[in-house]
Amino acid sequence: MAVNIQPDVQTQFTGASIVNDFALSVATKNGSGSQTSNAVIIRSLFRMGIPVSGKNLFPSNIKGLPTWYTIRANKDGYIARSATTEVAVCFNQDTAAEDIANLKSGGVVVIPSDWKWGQSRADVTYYELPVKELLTQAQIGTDFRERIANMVYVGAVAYLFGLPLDMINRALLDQFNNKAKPAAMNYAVIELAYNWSRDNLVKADPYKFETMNGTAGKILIEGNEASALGSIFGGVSVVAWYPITPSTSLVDSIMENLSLRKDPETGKNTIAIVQAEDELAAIGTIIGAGWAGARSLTATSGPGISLMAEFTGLAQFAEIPCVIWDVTRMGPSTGLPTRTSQGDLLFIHFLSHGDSRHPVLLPGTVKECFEFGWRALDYAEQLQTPVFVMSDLDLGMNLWMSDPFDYPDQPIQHGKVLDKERLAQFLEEKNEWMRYRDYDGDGVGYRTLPGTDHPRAAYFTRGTGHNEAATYSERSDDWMKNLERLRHKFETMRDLLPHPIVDHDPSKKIGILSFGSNDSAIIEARDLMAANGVQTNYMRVRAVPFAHNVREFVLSHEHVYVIENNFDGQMAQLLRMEISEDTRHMVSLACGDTLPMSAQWVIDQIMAHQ
Amino acid sequence: MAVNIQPDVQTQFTGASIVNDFALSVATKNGSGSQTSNAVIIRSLFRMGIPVSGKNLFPSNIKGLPTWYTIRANKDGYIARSATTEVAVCFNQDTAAEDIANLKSGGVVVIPSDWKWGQSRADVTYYELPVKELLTQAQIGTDFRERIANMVYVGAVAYLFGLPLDMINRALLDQFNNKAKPAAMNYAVIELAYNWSRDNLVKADPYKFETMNGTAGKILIEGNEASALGSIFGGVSVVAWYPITPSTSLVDSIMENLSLRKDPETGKNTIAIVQAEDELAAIGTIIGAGWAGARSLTATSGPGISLMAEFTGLAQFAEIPCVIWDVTRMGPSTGLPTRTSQGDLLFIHFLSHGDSRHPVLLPGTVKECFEFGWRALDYAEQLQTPVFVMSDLDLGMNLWMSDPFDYPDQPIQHGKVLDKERLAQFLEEKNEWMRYRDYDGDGVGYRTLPGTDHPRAAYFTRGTGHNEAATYSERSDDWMKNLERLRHKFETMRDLLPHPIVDHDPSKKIGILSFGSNDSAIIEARDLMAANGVQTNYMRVRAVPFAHNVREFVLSHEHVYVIENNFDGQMAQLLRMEISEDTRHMVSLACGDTLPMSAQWVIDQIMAHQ
Amino acid sequence: MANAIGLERTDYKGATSTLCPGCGHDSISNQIISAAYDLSLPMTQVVKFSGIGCSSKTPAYFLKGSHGFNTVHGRMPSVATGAMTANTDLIAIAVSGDGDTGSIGFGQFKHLIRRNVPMVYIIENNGVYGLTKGQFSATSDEGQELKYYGLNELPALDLCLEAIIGGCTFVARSFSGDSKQAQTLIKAALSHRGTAVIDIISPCVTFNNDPKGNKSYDYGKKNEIALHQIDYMPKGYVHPREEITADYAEGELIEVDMHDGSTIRLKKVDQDHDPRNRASAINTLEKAQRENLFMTGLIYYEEPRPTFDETLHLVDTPLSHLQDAQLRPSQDALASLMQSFM
Amino acid sequence: MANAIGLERTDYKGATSTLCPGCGHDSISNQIISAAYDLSLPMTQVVKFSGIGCSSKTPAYFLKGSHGFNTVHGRMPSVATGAMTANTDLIAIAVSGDGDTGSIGFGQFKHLIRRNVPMVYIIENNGVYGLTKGQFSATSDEGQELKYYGLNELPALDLCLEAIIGGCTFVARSFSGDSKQAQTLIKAALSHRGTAVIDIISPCVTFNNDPKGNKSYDYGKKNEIALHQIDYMPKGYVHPREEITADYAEGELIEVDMHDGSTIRLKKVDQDHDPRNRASAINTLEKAQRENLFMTGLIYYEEPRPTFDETLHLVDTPLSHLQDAQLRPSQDALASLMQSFM
Ligand SMILES: Cc1ncc(C[n+]2csc(CCOP(=O)(O)OP(=O)(O)O)c2C)c(N)n1
Ligand SMILES: Cc1ncc(C[n+]2csc(CCOP(=O)(O)OP(=O)(O)O)c2C)c(N)n1
Ligand code: SF4
Ligand code: SF4
Ligand SMILES: [Mg+2]
Ligand SMILES: [Mg+2]
Repeated sequence: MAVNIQPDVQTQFTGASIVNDFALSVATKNGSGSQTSNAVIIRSLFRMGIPVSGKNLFPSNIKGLPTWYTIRANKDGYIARSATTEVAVCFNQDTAAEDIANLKSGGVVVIPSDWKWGQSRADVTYYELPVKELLTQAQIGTDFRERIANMVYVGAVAYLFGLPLDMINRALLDQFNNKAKPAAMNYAVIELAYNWSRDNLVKADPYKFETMNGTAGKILIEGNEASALGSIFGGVSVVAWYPITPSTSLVDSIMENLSLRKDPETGKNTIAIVQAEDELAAIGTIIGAGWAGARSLTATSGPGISLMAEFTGLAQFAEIPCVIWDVTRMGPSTGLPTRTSQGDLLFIHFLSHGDSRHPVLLPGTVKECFEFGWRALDYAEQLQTPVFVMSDLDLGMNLWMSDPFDYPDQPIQHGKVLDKERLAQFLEEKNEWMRYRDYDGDGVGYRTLPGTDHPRAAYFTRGTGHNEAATYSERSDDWMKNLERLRHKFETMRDLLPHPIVDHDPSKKIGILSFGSNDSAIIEARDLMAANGVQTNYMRVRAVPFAHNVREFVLSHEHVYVIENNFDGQMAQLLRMEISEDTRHMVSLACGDTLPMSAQWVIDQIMAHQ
Repeated sequence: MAVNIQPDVQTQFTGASIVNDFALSVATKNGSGSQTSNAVIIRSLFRMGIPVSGKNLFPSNIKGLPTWYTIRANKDGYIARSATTEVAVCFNQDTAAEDIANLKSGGVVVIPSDWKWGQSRADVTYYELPVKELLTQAQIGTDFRERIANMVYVGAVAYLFGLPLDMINRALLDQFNNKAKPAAMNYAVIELAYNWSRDNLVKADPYKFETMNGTAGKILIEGNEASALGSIFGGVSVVAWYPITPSTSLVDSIMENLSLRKDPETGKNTIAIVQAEDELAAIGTIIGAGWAGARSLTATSGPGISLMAEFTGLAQFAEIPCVIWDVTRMGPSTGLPTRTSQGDLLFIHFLSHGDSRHPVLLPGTVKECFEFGWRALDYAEQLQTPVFVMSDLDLGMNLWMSDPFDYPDQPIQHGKVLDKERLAQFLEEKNEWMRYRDYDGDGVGYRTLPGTDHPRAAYFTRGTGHNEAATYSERSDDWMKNLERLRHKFETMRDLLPHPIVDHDPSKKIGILSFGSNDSAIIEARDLMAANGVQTNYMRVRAVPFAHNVREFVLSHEHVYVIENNFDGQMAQLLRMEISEDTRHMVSLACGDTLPMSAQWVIDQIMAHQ
Repeated sequence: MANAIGLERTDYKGATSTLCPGCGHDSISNQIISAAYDLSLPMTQVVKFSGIGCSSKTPAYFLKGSHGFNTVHGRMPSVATGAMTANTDLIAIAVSGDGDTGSIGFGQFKHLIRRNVPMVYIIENNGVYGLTKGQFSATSDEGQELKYYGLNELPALDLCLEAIIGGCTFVARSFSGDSKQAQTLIKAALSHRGTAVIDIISPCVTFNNDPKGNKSYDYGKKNEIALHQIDYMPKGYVHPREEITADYAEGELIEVDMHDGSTIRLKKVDQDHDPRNRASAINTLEKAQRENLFMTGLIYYEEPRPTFDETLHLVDTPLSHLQDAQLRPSQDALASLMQSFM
Repeated sequence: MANAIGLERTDYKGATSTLCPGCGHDSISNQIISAAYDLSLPMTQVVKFSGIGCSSKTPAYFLKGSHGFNTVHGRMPSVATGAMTANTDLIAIAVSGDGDTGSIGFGQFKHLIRRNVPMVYIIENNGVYGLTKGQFSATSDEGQELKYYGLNELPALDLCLEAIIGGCTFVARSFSGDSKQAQTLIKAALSHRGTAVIDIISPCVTFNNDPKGNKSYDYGKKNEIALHQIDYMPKGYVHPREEITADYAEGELIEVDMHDGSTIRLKKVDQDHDPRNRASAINTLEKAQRENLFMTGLIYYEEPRPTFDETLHLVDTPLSHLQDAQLRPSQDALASLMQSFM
């Protein structure tokens, strides 16, 4: 931990200061390079030991449209989106007026001095920065100006709220992975702005950052990178994808971390990354790969999922392992590609025509993104079926604080694969081998891989009706038998897949049921409600089909609130489908406002029904 | 009505005869031309005034695999598949043994004399026909032999069970649409076989056809042709499709009936029929057409529906009218293309990612295929959304007896379209026009068509976020407002779409809820159960989202049986989703055995639970 | 200055672009605007189509007076096919990207051409996926390197060659930096009956503008080889053609008469190329590919073959405007039908 | 008689066909069986792929000792791409139809070729959708009439031309009625490194066999023009080549050395055609199209370019057979990673 070299700020502020508990929102133009400056701020706070989270609200465009980056510092470790903003850094003139209007009373505005932003509010503090002048002083060339202008607010923020310059310098170096020159150039501007602020600004607000010990041993990472690492440690060997926001960075970080999977001698890859021509081809490729014995995955989002419907049915019915990551965004249709939602749940569970159902894993934290990353590949081979993992834009593309990830606690699971020797032995013992016969009573058969050098290894794979011996059949009895086995396999999933995380004290009457990235908002909301005497239990479902205790949880409360971030309340619909008892005490609270869920929303909704 | 010129059959049969109440199943090889002979039999029966139905069980191949055609004659007018077969015409040696084994005790076998069919049964009557000899006698050339061999059983059946030859002759002429030559050639063989039977066979079974008055004023038609006609009378103007069983014959009969929609002078078409390169292109084409002002439809089945998922979301979200007929077949995946199922219900209702839901019409009779054929096109324009109509292979490809179809009772509905004049007037009155504003409180806006010659007619259509003015927007409030309107539109559907057919007597404790082609089996089952003192109410749902009385029906019974022909009980799942009250009294009875539903199955299932 | 139908050039504009400053796509929007203005296109008769991508966003940025449809990624051709079948009076301008057309949309692109749906199909080709931040597309050049995504080891599709082989009767290539040529080709394409494909190299200044890359602005500026100097003369353009042609030696000047009465005049620069000759068109493109030459201009033109709607034998009134009486057969028709099923 | 690995020809058969008696597809299955038997292919190393259609059913009817995958309609190429990436030791034989490849699957077909996935891709081309009872496909000839579906007014795709333009390095056309040629081409294709496309005209006797139609058996028998007489000589085939070649005048005999050591020998019949010349290959096909000639044989051959798996720079062990130690990085690796996020 670095020491706080914060100079004493000259202040005219008298009231109690608010330390490490506010949200700072930076408004800029997309493509202006503000990621760097924001990353520098958030990393410095993290290094100061202050629990932080960053929410990036960016447009579906490459340059010029409004974008907001909200950094929340919270001493108690709450990392959900904060419903209020205390400090607004207004570096986008187009939105300045609205940004200021949305500011919490008593808040702070940091803004270039030469801007008009309409009505000024009496209840907020303004700090105006001479951006142009400072850049001229720093002799920044025109082509760098736009990007580096952002460093001006870094300097000002550092001074005003207490970010040690050495921290910032370290964070800068990380950002430019230790390239001294660009780091120095940027630092010069930060320092300039810092000094100017010190000499010209009078602190008139209560907000302060102070070094604390809230991040020791923690990591800061985006969900998509966690998923990528989980997949890499899960032994993925074929990745086929077609770019689509917000899933692209998942595959990107598999590429970025490919060194983990290069042969030390030859430097060659143990992962094939195939950029397909579209999502039909992407899933077709991983199905072919899974069939041939690779551990395969694709990552996509809504529109891509829609295009994968037919192939998903083939993989389920022909029983081929593969993993599909759906990093969800706001739909229907192309919708809002850069806004978050949990709106694909029902669709992926029932994906494809004709009585199709699929397992869906629901990671709620970056740690689970990693864990489900490797587990999904195991489940796929154990169940011989496509396994979906539903993350979302908020979880996948934002920075989250987390404990470090645990190394897989079990060896890689390949499920029931008969290689040459095992097949010989199997035939020895059973005097037969039928691809689609349920020998173990779990609904899962034994498969051979193409290329297995045994005269009886071959079987024919098809999406058409077949009997246990994998021969084509249109017989009603063969069909029924096969579908009954598949249903049995579906039941097997309830025990195998990750069970819910439950906090259940029978004495409490209110149950909250949710899943995925809403976790942080709910944790915070529960604490606040508890502080106000409203005690709640909490079950976070982590997979569909549901484990058996889900039903119990719903039925054992006077009030159950099913909290999700989509429009139709899809989790609640799935629950009703499975629970035939009276569920009028179960209220669907579906947000779907395009933003990550906030604790405030959860509290308001629940209180409105209590 | 023709008179029965049946000669008195010499018989050794003593017991009471069974008249117009048995099923005759003809087993042949696919592609052997038995359609003609079977059609001749069924049409003759129909003309005799005997209520009939025909179920064609054919393989997914063109020539050589086993196929069965079951003709059920039933004096009481029951036209569902009969669970038992009384008369087996075994003209496929590959299946003869099994066909005989499956025969009801006391049944009849009609079979070529020179065949081996394994164990002969003591409890059935065999009539052996010297097929080869008769064909030689009739001097049939080798290339016609296979087809015409089928006429031998027609002749025998005519004699044995009493089909007047003149009826058969008329039916033959219809089949060869009055081409005398082929008709004569076939008739010769029929007569030969008839006479041979008369001279050589001794009637030893109780089964007889007798002229009655059960079909006066009725028609005999396949569901797909009814759907095609409904669409033609509904004013469809653009049809885009990609061939797939069992939907192909729907588009085929639009082509066959195109004369109804040719310009009398020029002979040119008012319907464009576009064979697309796949189902993505097919739905893309009807969306473009619907957007531009045509009345458009596509017809497909499971795999095609899966491929239409992405485009369906676009049409729903951009609010474009089009109609999608899903003539369902057995899935998952390619499944059994020539077997029936109702397995796409859940999938099409929730088709596409991100909170998508769609109206689904559920015709239960050929009459409704016609009616929903034209109504669907109206609904699509009234609701400005894709409307699904879910038929199935049994309803679509089998012959059904029905009352003649009623001419549409209302003019064509185009919904809210502003042409040049109406737009001017609208602007006049409202001083504005916003494409996606809910002016009437029904969730449906007003649209203009491209090409409208008014300076303010243009708007931009997109699948991305937009505000009421159809401008691109990423604002949370715009998004929410739009989705709330769409949800409101969804509620509007409950009243607009066809309401259930209900037979509800509050004194009865058992309710049956079903949909689609199961109707005939349920009608028959109810009568039989009633005859045995088990009184039932019946609601046949005809659209999703449900009308408001569906809930009531479910809740107002002690026992509710949801009867459907799929594997997962999808209708029951949909009902549970909507009903939060205790539904443990609601039992899902899902068949999914690849065959049309029989009354016997319904009875067995219900009784097992009573 | 107002055009023949009394509209200013600004009337043909659309919403302000949200693309990156300097994006080649914005120039193309301007060229479309100018062409439409010069031709006095009635905007209410025009429809704009696109898929998804930066390029596909542009229809919102031109011809605000026209209906537009920003469809789904790669499947716009089918939507356009439906619309142009429903209303054959419409004039269609479609904009797509190299990913939208060459990757996900390749099948639909080829089938659109096979059907010869009447429309101008512009590919704003930057050899990269712009909107998803710079992945390679099917037209990225083999051996090309990108900062983030590294080396492309797959061969590039030549969309012009694909169009010709697929049966397209109007195939051109241009460069967003060559306004005059692009504009002229767009006008000519609008005069064509059938699918007219223009593959316009349109640099992505953010992700693929390294001067070393064949799709960069600098590369285009330096290496463009115009196959000819092209002029478009609207219908009724007056002056004795002979006179002009007289000045030119054999093969120096080619005049192509479009079905709408307009004429395209091609003056030889230094390449010998007759766009009316299929073999030479193919060879020109093959040569360009082999020798890595950036050749632009009207590459192939063929007497229009039947358009898709013609093969459907439709009534003259657009289907979208049929009277209900034409849409619904009579009561008697139904009655006699029912008879036939009895 | 047993082949080099001790198998009889019957060992290479599959289940009994359920196709119509006389279907061209069945002949092709037999030709595949013969080729595999002659080459002594180890069946356990072979994988069979297909889409959906009568043609796509056939992999069940040959090489019962090989794994087979009957995928979905038109999207088999992507499945094959995945499998051949997962296990580069496999030998792939894919069978598709003209609808499966030319209509619904056209995009995937072109992208498979662009990637050069090593496999033999056979199109059993009957110009019709057999399994759905006789609709036109994208290779149905313009002007062709069918009993039920009437007249086809759209131009036919030439899948060989499409393959060449798409970058395919082995492109052939044959006729199911020409067993010897088809067999030889299949052997040659199996010796090729990269995607080898063989477009085999294979009459649908049930829906498209009217002698007037270009895809009918009679038409093929009457009109097939072999571009050359073709022979396949397996690796290590012995006799002094010079001697033979000596007998032939310049251009009368072309010998193509395949990368596996085998040789294809083309004896001139009456056409002048060098499959190693891209321009001439294209012109030959264009000519065939123009003059409606049914030319068969090895149309185009090019020195193999890198196969798809090569562009992925994979370890030598097939990915499907990696040890868990190669699949999962070490505990330390994770630990130091975690450090970097602190
Ligand atoms: C089905 C689907 N998959 C992926 C995407 C994500 N996506 C949007 S645009 C695009 C590529 C655009 O590239 P191009 O067509 O070349 O247009 P450009 O942005 O380069 O102009 C992709 C992959 C999508 N919108 N829909
Ligand atoms: C997604 C989808 N659409 C449609 C079908 C129906 N279908 C099965 S085979 C086929 C066409 C087959 O034609 P082709 O590929 O030429 O094979 P052939 O039967 O002629 O050998 C079609 C349309 C399907 N199985 N899947
Ligand atoms: S990213 Fe590239 S293509 Fe997209 S707008 Fe920017 S410059 Fe244009
Ligand atoms: S329908 Fe045609 S393609 Fe299919 S099996 Fe019969 S002959 Fe062959
Ligand atoms: Mg691009
Ligand atoms: Mg075919």
